[in-house]
Amino acid sequence: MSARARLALFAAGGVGLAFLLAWGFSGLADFGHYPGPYGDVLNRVAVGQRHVTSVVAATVFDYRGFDTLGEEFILFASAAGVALLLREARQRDAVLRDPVADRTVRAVGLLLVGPAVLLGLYVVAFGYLTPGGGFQGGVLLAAGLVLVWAAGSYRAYSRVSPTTVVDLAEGLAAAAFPALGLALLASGGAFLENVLPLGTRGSLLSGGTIPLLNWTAAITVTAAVTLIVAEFLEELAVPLRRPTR
Amino acid sequence: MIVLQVVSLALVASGAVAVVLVRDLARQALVNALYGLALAVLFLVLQAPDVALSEVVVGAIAVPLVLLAAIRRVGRRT
Amino acid sequence: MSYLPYAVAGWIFLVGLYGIVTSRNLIHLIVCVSVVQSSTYVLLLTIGYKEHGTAPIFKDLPLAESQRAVDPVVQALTLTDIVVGVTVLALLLALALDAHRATGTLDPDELRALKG
Amino acid sequence: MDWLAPLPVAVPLLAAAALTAFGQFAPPRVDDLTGILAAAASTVFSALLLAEARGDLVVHWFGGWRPNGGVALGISFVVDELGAGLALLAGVLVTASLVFAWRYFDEVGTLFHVLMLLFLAGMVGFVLSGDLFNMFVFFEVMGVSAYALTAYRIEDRSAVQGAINFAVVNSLGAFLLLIGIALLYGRTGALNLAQMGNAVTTASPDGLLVVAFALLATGFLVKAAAVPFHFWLADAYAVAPTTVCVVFAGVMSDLGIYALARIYWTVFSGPFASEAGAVRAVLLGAGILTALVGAAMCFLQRHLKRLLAFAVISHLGVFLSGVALLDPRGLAGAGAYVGAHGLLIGGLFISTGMLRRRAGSVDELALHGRGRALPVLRAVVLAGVVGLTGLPLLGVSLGHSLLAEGAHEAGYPWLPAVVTLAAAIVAGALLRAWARVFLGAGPRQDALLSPEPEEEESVSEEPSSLRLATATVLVAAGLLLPLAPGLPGQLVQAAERFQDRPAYAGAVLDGRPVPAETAVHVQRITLDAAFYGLAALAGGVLIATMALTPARRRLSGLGRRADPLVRGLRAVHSGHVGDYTAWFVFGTAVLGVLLSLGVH
Repeated sequence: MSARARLALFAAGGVGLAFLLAWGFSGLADFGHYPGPYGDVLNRVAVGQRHVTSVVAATVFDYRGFDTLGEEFILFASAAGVALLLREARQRDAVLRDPVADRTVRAVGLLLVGPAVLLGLYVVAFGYLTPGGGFQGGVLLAAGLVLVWAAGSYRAYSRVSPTTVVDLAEGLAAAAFPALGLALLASGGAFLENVLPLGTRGSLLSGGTIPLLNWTAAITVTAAVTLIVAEFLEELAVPLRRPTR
Repeated sequence: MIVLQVVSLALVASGAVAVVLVRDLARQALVNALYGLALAVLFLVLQAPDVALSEVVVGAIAVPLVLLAAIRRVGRRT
Repeated sequence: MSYLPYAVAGWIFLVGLYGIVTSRNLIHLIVCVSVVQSSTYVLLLTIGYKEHGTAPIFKDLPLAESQRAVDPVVQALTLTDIVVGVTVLALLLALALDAHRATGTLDPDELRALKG
Repeated sequence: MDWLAPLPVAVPLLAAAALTAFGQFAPPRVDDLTGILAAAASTVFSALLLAEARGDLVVHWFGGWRPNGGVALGISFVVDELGAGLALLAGVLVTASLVFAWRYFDEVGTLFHVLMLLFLAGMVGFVLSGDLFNMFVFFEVMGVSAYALTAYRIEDRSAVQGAINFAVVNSLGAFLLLIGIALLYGRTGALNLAQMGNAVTTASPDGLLVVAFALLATGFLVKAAAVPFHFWLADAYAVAPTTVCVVFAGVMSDLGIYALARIYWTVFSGPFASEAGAVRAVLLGAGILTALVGAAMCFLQRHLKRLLAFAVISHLGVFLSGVALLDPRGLAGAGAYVGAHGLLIGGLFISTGMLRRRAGSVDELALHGRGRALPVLRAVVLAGVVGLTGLPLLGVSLGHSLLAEGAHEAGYPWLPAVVTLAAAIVAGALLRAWARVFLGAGPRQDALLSPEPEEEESVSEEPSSLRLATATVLVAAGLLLPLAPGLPGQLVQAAERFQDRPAYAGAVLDGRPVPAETAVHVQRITLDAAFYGLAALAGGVLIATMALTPARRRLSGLGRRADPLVRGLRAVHSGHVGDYTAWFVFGTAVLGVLLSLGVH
């Protein structure tokens, strides 16, 4: 198809799609008038049932914890997929280049590593009490690890997160989620059904399985994001080869 | 609807257009990061701080990182 | 005005698709895919919003207060959605780098080994 | 026994994670063994679930959050017989393909096996889930691993492009699912299918419901490769490793059709009850178009995997037609088709993989006569082709027979004839390729067929008996499946229960047992269906003969007259991801507008 024919086809479909969406959206309640009941029920019962203060965290790690298990494995699959697709750079022994040459930039970057890691840990730890949690904190932790790479050199980064260790951490943390689910299933409850004490509302040890799954998610996310970013950065560390055809 | 919501909705609506229309890859990555921040602001005024935080760490850290690495790899204009 | 937020979501969806259809570079195209996806974040969160609502985080509030909070479920869904978005983006970018390695181009007009 | 439900998903996930953690320290073959064992375990659990679902729906609430007063707090798996059957098929095919892949993917460490296990878990979770958003999550688990597996041969430019087209179009389909989910959530405040269905039972089919259904249906039809959302499938299946193709072609796309049927019967069948005729007409139109376009494109291919891919598209159109009848027999027919087809096409893909390893090519013309030295493979492939066409009592014949009965009941008595036409064209293409490769029949050049880039590989190895056995077992199982005792009656009963919305909702939300089934009388094959099956086979032989013998000149004369059509059809399959996106938007709009006009 020529660019013009493609655009015409899209325009014809786009008008129809716009009409459809408008018609569908017109059946929704007015903005600001969420009709419920799902969210309202959870807002009413979650704090009492789960002793955490963030209902979003209770939803993510308990009521809809199985979605989060799937989500973790999407990230996990993506890390494996990116490693598969970008394996060529990893397999060749090329001269590695440092991506950032400027020394001041490096120094500033290294200074940021500490805050990034601390912030990440904080966001993970208080995720079920305040906004934040395993995913957001995990990305921050991974960012801290990557800063070491960007500010230091590729080789230093390889020392901080050697693939062996990261793979091990990612695999173990990802395995922990279904393993915990199966253990709780074997103990006579449902898959992922909480049997741990719920603790005092608002304390770091509250919520039964929620903190456990939160930390599991944090480790998986940190490792998976680190692996993904590392694969992309490794692409930069080897010279580009001419295409074969 | 409060003014802040209307403003951030307008910002997001025009941000999306900007991301699509900027054809230079490096510039698009930058605009895309700003679009992520605009989304985060919208999520904040929609009372979704968790989601806003996610959008910030993804839109302003993770995505630009891989995107810039990919762009550097293939060259800015291909 | 009360349908403006939904209209914005629809707008972003179509704008992103326009970007994909007219894109001349795979990396640009992939970013447009993520723009299309961002429309679903906006739609989900606006559907769960309540006028004068608070975030669904309760410190020591009486139970009645909880009913003024916005919907936590759409927020949980959007969190998952965002993770899906970044993973698909990373995978697509990896594919784009492979395409570039194998062919030396990122132009969809030239990446057409599969025809007929 | 509801504790069984999470196992076929949790086991492969656990194995994939463990393989990532420890695979780097393990001796070789541990990845193969772990993969096969985990896939086999998942298969066994699915089989047990299928047996368990015979009596009643199996409902498992994750986290133990049972519904309260009709409101679901958590996520549930709701296992019916058809879903469990698909999970079983997925398990069997993944296990078989991992056996076939023994020792073949060593160069990437454990990555291949990890992704295959995640792919399996994604498919099984997708069919077992009773929660719409959870279905989306597993749709993505399945998708992300599938995109990566497609591009396994990263040095092959067509593999990478096929994967890109696959990933972009399927992601767009997933976004439509999300908008549909958001619309339904905004209306019902629920994500559980049963609860959503209850909330709209007596509602009138207004704009929101029609559009939500149109968007969800399109999202699933992208996976099921209905025209015009089918382009990605031919590209991806032509280039993915054979091992992966077995699973893609055998079961992945079928899941889209299952999901469409699932959401229609649990959510939309209430409000659409009075407008079912319009839904039926629109979906049937899409199914027939897909069956015929797939068949025509199939006939034009010489790249064997792409040829099989278009055959799959044509068959998906037939499955969609069966479901679209909105009748228990039609649905049961689609189920019988899917089972036999999955095993047979899996066997055929394995056979092309063996040809590639033996002769270094999957090009029909380059392989001319080179299969003569492979008598067993020749027989296996022929048996597979005949089974796919519909020899009475074997292969897909049960599916065809049930579908024909359903078509009569739904008032579309001409549907079996159309299906037969598509089957004859596909059989013609398959038999032509078989005769050319294994008998050396026909000329070595054929201008009618799409040109393919040469990709000779200098491998030549004896077919391993393990691989040959895998192909033989799959083809034999597919051929004999309709002879399983009691299968026809069970399928119809399962389909009737599948379409019983109140019973489903009662079982999920209130824990009520579903009503005991009434006995049904089903013939294993009707006289009509036997006739149609033989007609398809005869038509296929005729078409293949004409394509290979001097009569082909007459055929090419016919071809010249149809030339603009053929050229147009070819040009539309452009391999351009922007084109595919434009078609995607256009198709979504057409489907949605037709449904809107029909229902109102």
